[in-house]
Amino acid sequence: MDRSITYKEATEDISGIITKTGWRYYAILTLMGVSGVSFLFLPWAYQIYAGQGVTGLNAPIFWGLYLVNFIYWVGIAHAGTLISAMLYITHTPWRRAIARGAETMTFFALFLVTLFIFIHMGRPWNFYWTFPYPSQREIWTSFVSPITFDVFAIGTYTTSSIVFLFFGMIPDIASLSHTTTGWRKSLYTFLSFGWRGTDRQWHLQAKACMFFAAFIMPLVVSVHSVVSWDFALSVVPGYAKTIFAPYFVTGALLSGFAGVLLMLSVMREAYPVIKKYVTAYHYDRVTVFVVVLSMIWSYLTLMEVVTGLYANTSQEIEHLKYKLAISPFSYLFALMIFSNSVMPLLYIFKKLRSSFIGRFIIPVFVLVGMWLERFLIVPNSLSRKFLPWMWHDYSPTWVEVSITAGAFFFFISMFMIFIKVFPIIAIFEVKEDIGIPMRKPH
Amino acid sequence: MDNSILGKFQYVDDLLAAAETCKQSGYAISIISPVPLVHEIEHTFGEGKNPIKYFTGVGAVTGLLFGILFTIITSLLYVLPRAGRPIIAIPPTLLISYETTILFGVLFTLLGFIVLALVPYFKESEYDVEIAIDAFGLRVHGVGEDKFSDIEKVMRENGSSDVKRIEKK
Amino acid sequence: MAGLLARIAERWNIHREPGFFKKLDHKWTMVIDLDKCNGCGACVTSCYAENNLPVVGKEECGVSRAFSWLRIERYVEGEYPDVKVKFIPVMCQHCSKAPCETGCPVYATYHNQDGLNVQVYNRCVGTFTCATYCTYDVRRFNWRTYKFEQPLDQQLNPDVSVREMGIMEKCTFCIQRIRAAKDKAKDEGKTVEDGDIQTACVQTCPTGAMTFGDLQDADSKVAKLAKSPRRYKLLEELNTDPSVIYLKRVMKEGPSKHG
Amino acid sequence: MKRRNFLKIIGAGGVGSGLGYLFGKANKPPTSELIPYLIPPEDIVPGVASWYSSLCTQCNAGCGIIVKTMEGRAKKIEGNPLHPVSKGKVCSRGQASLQALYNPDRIKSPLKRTGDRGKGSYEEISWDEAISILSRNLIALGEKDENDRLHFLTSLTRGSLNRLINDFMTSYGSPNHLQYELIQNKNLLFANNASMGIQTIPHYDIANTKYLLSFGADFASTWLSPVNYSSAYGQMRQGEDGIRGRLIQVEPRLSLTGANADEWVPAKPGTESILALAIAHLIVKEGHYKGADGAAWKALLSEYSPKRAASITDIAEERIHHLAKDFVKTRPSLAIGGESLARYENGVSGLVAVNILNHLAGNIGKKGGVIPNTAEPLTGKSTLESKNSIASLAQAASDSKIKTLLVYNTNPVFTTPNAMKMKESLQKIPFIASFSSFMDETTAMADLILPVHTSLEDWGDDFAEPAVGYPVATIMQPAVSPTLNTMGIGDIILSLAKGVGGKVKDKLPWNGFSDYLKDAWKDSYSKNKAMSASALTFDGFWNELLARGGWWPSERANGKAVAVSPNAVESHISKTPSHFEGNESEYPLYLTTYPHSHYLDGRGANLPWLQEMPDPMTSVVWGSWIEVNPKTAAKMGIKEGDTVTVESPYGKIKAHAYLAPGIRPDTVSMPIGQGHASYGRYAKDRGSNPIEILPFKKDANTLELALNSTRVRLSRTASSDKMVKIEGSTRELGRNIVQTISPDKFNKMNKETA
Amino acid sequence: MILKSFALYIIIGITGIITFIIGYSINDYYSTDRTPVQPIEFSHQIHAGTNEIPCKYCHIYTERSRHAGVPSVQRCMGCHSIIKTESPLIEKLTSYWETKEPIPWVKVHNLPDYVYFPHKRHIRAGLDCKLCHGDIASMDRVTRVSSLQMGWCLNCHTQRGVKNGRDCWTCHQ
Repeated sequence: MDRSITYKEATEDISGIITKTGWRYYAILTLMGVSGVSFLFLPWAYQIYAGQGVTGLNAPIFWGLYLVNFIYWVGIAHAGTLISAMLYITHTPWRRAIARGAETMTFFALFLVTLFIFIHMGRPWNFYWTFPYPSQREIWTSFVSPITFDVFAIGTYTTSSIVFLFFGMIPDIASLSHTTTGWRKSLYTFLSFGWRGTDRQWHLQAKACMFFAAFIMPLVVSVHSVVSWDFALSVVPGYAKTIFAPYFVTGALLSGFAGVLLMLSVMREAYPVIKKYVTAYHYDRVTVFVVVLSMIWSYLTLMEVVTGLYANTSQEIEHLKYKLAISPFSYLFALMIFSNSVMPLLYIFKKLRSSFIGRFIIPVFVLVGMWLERFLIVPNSLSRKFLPWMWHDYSPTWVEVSITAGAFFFFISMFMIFIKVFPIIAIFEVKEDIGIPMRKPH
Repeated sequence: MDNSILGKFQYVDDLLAAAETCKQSGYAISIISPVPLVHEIEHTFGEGKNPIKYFTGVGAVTGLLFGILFTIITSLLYVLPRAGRPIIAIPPTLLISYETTILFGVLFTLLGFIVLALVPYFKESEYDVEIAIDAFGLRVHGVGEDKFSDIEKVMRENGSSDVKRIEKK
Repeated sequence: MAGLLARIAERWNIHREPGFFKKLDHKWTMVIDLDKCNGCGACVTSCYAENNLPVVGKEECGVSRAFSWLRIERYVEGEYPDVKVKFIPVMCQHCSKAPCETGCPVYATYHNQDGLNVQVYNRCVGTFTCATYCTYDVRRFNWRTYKFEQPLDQQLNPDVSVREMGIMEKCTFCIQRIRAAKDKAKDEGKTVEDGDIQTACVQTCPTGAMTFGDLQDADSKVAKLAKSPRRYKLLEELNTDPSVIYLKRVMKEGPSKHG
Repeated sequence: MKRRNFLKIIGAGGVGSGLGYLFGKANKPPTSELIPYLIPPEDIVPGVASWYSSLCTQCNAGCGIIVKTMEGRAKKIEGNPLHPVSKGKVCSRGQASLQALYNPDRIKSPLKRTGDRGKGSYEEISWDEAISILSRNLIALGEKDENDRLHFLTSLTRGSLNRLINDFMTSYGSPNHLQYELIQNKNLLFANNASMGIQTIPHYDIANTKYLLSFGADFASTWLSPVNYSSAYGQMRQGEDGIRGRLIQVEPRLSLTGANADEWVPAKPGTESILALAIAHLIVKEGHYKGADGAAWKALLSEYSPKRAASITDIAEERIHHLAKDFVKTRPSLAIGGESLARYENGVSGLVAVNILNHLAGNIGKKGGVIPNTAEPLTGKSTLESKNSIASLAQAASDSKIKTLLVYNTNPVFTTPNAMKMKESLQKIPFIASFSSFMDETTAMADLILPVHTSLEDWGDDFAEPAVGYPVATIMQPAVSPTLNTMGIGDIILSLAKGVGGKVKDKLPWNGFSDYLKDAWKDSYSKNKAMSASALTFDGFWNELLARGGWWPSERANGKAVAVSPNAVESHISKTPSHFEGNESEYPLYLTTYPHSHYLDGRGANLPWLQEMPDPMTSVVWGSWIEVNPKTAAKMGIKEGDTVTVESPYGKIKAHAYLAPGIRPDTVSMPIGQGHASYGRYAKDRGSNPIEILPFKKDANTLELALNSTRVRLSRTASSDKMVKIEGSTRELGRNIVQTISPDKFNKMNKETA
Repeated sequence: MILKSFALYIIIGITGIITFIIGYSINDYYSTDRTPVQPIEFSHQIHAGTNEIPCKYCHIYTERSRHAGVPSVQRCMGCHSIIKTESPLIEKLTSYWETKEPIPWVKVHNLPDYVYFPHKRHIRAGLDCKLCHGDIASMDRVTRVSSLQMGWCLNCHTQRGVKNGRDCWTCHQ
């Protein structure tokens, strides 16, 4: 971080992102918003009207792209909490400039996660039956079901993430309430809740933040393990793996970090002013994480295959055969390995870390690769269950593909709206990063 | 009647020096800053109290108990056996109560923060545009009419650029 | 206080019982003699007629959405001329430790005191978890609102719900027949006797390969058949403890030059 | 609070509650109505089922069924547990007859042709008009003294309906009543008569046999009386005595029965009779036959040495020895000859050979063997008497010797080869009237269509053939009142008799078929001692009859002794394998056809349940296929599901290849039943009909069509249509899904428990 | 001030939501047509009350079937071809009978299709019709007095200790 940046400059730079809006922004936002609606919500409405029959799901393959997207977005959500919570606890300085962006990703990713749960349901209008609430029917929810675990885990995760995100924004919002005018001022004043920036408030803020971080840390691990238990608690070959919890968590973090990298790179291109705050140093740090996670992931993937082979049961062998050779999508396995194991290794070269390849190409590969990982696990395992008579293939239909793509557009448009309302870089933390102005060296 | 003085500083060292002087004179002070000065203040004045941990603790315990009881009691309200498992199944209870512990812990912490740190300041409005950006403020509370110039002097001596008086009815 | 604690302890003990039931009212069981089954498929059609199963058409069948709750699987061994063909009817096995029951978050599938794996259509929200967990792939989903062409709808069995779109369903061991038999027995002041209940498939099976009854009733036909040394359960190694018992097919082992 | 704000809140409240109210209203299910009966039917309690015993007419086995009805609608069909043929069981086709009743494609009222013949333009007319059109036509024929130019073509009818039709035709003055079935048993009747001198199909006692040698008899799906034989099969396998009967299947294509056999003997198509005679040769040669005419048999069978047979049939010599030994040593044993044998060009001789086997092994008249029926059948006329065949009808039509054709319940346009030119022949008939429930291919040629009741709405009776060692009569009574503007076939004929007048009216004075039926049974009751002994009065007998669903003697008498003599069969046994059209170099593969286990000869193809039911051997639904051995397919580069052109010297059709290991590499096989050009929405334009490309070949004795009589060649082609099969994989991969136990262990186990 | 305006919007929003729920419930509970107008103003009060005709005289299938059975037009005419034939309501009935049309009664007690409620079992268990249908004999036009919701059924099943009364397949199949 360039220590010569003044506080004033930082404040103006970051609030400039919020307030200075060009026509290109509106054009892209409109495009994304319209695509989001027409690719995500219109097909979904059609699906609700016509039934799940419009998807490519069938008798043994009951879980397809929607579940893939569900896990995928849970994964994307993970980096945000990891960066803000774990790195907060360890007082890692470089988290400050990127934490807010990552948390925002978490928030919208979780929104999509919830959406995908409802999209994949047969009768989404009855979604509230999955929540435990008292009713005249006297019936609650079954707590042995991993889906109920999901409801609680993701409910907790979403709540905590929202709390953490908005809680962290209060000082910035308060400061913005002084520098802006019009509706923004009203909004910020309301949302700042009486933040004044006194020493007592800062003190309590730091303590509360530490508690939040401490609570959210285990959630990072627990949420994705719970999601992995949706699969691992069954007996389906390819699902019933003890390795799934760490495998999913690692994968989630990997995809999350890649998502953060890509998000930062795009933001930097869109708002060059951010380059001052997110520098090659940040890429350097984050990419190290990506390399480590990628290597752990590669190991776990290897173990997933090897344990299957080693089990040497017909079920496991046939499942692997299908996944690696027979399935109409088997070629994607090679692409997955290339994207997740090979591409991130390029980060070993320091020069590449903040080059164009490092900033854009590799993260895109990892994001695609991690999606493929889920795609190769979810429907493929169901294609080779216990009774060979019921072995069938799955191919997604246009509705599923469109909803999958629509989710990305929707995510981007939500994100674009967000950065125009709230500071995407935490102002006070950046200031902290610049250094507290002391007359004499401390 | 709370008459107070707000002095703005460019540098934290100056501010802390002024604050120390004022505090030694027996005034209640508060430091207003755009960035957290937790570490620096602690360095100067020693560690402050942290009442939020009680909220967190109560929240976590409540969450744990809620998780356990809720899971067990709702399964007993309409007994429907599943998959040969006991009606009161322990692993899910642990898992659900784990999640509710976190959920309640987070919510109670937030509540604590709101109650302790936000609500008391609702009516104060001395937060200043400059302080919001790059100035550090030192506010000295309960300054009598007569002592005003003394405090102002202390601040000016320590490098304050701007000192103003705030009166409240 | 002590009383309350005692009550809690009592409740605790009852509800920590694995499987919950000390004794089932009945243990409905089907025994299928694979040596008698000739794979003709009469049972499948019978099931369609009894349980209001929709006909989904060629396109849906082509993507494996055929609706049969009961299917006859055919396994082939060897190549010409040493071909061995084996048939096995597979329907919901009504597992005592059913994987599907764990999956459902809303209690739409659970185990009742007759040892049956219950599917409650009107409670189902369609999370597909049960079907994914099912090791026998016997669950069927209402992918669309299936229409019964007029006047084919006049054939619909009024004792069985017609399921709406978005609902999971499966073989119920013809619960409507079980209930009707219990109802009749109650009218006559008796309990259900062996042979009173025949599910649609059992009733129609031309070779008499299928038998249905209460395993807890020691004199019942199924109880006797279940003692056969030929008995086995499908995918027994998964420990789902099915209520359907198969009797092994009698067949020469190894290649059969002369059969 | 400011007034404006207050108003805002009030406004929000108002709008909110209004929306809530409307949303609630929109969400509410509509009120439903409660429609009472005007006059409550006596025997109907809403919500409680009533059962009617009746007869299944989906095939010719004559199974007794019971029909569950609720609120006057048929809901379910089950086998009549008292009935000796069905024994409380019923097959898929029987279940699906509900869908014939409630089929959306049924003809709803009488139709008169308006456009060109075969173009499908009809107008609805009233029954009075329809009957009068037909009777005017018949009167006009009579006036021109062309009474014998009237032909009546029906499916196999037995019992009172058959008598009624015969009465009608004889009194009208035409001898031309032809019963036609594609899946016929005339060859079997002829062979039995020629070899054993019995005129009915005997009871094949599969239940009690211990060694069943089946020559292409697919009794699990279609042969003669599948439900009865299936139940017998179950008993044979796991009967009370604990000894498991064995089943050996001789056929080129593994049928459903073959799939259940302990041993499959894939003889070359057309050579099964040679194999049977070779076994007979061995039995005589090795001295197992103890009869007085042993020498004559030896002479007759001398040229069927196993060695020669082995080269012809492609079955190893020692295997023939083995079969002969087992067949004669295992007691009781039974040989049966089924459809695939009967459908060769020399079908009769194959069936005769099977009878010879049974005779030589001493199986005739024994328990677990062939049991001739004890009494004469209850019905008068034997189906054997008819000298006509569908071929002669087509000939007569093309010679313009037919002026009026009445068709009931049969579909010759679909079930005859193109080479026979049935459709062209029908075009030459001036007037065709069809009595049919559905617009099948033949009905589509008709000038006048009189829709008939389905079996669940009509009266009738049937005398099961084959019986079960004693005669069985089944009564068909309406389970539901007619749903459409249709009439029973018997009622139509009786009102036609009134319309025609004269002798016909005198002969058939009844008002309705139910009266005719009742009188016919009154007649039987007075003549048959066993019947009159069973009830005091006819009314009592009749009520009992309707309640039980039919009549059969309570005790069984011993069968009469029959034997096969060498002289009788000499002229009927063939020395060479059956002939296949086309030369081997051009057409390398034999084509065998078989009735689909659900559609039979195509009549079941319009029932959606049957279309959706996977075929037992291939799991194909909603279409047809051609079975090819994987080795053959690999040679030709054909993959599963590929569309191939099947070309015989007489035409070509398209079909999807199904790679079945259970078929000889030199043979391909196709099911009959699909490929309808009309016949309702479920049947139309699905798959293809292999009969189209068959040659026009007849059995020399019975003039029946030979269906397994041509060679074909395959070539790959493109098609947008896809084969849909239910199966994923049929390989078990050592997962122990269908567990097995060896027969030895099984027998040992049985001994231990006994 | 700014705080206040935001608070106002929030209050307005919450008010909207709460009143929406209230409106919905009003519709659900109070505005539902529990007392629909029937095609003929048949009075149970006169028949079952004043004249003390037993329920099962007209609802003949009650003890035999799932359905209680709405009386056939013939059964109405059985009495009313003699009694009170000149009343305008009976003339309406007679016109239905003469045109051979059934009377389109409006269902008061309507259960969803997936609920199997056997009248027979409940009557044979000795339950009074009034328990669910209320005091029909005092109603001029029939009103639904019970909610007919699942909780209502369960409540009775639990209180009476019905064997397997809380098993789902008891009522849904």
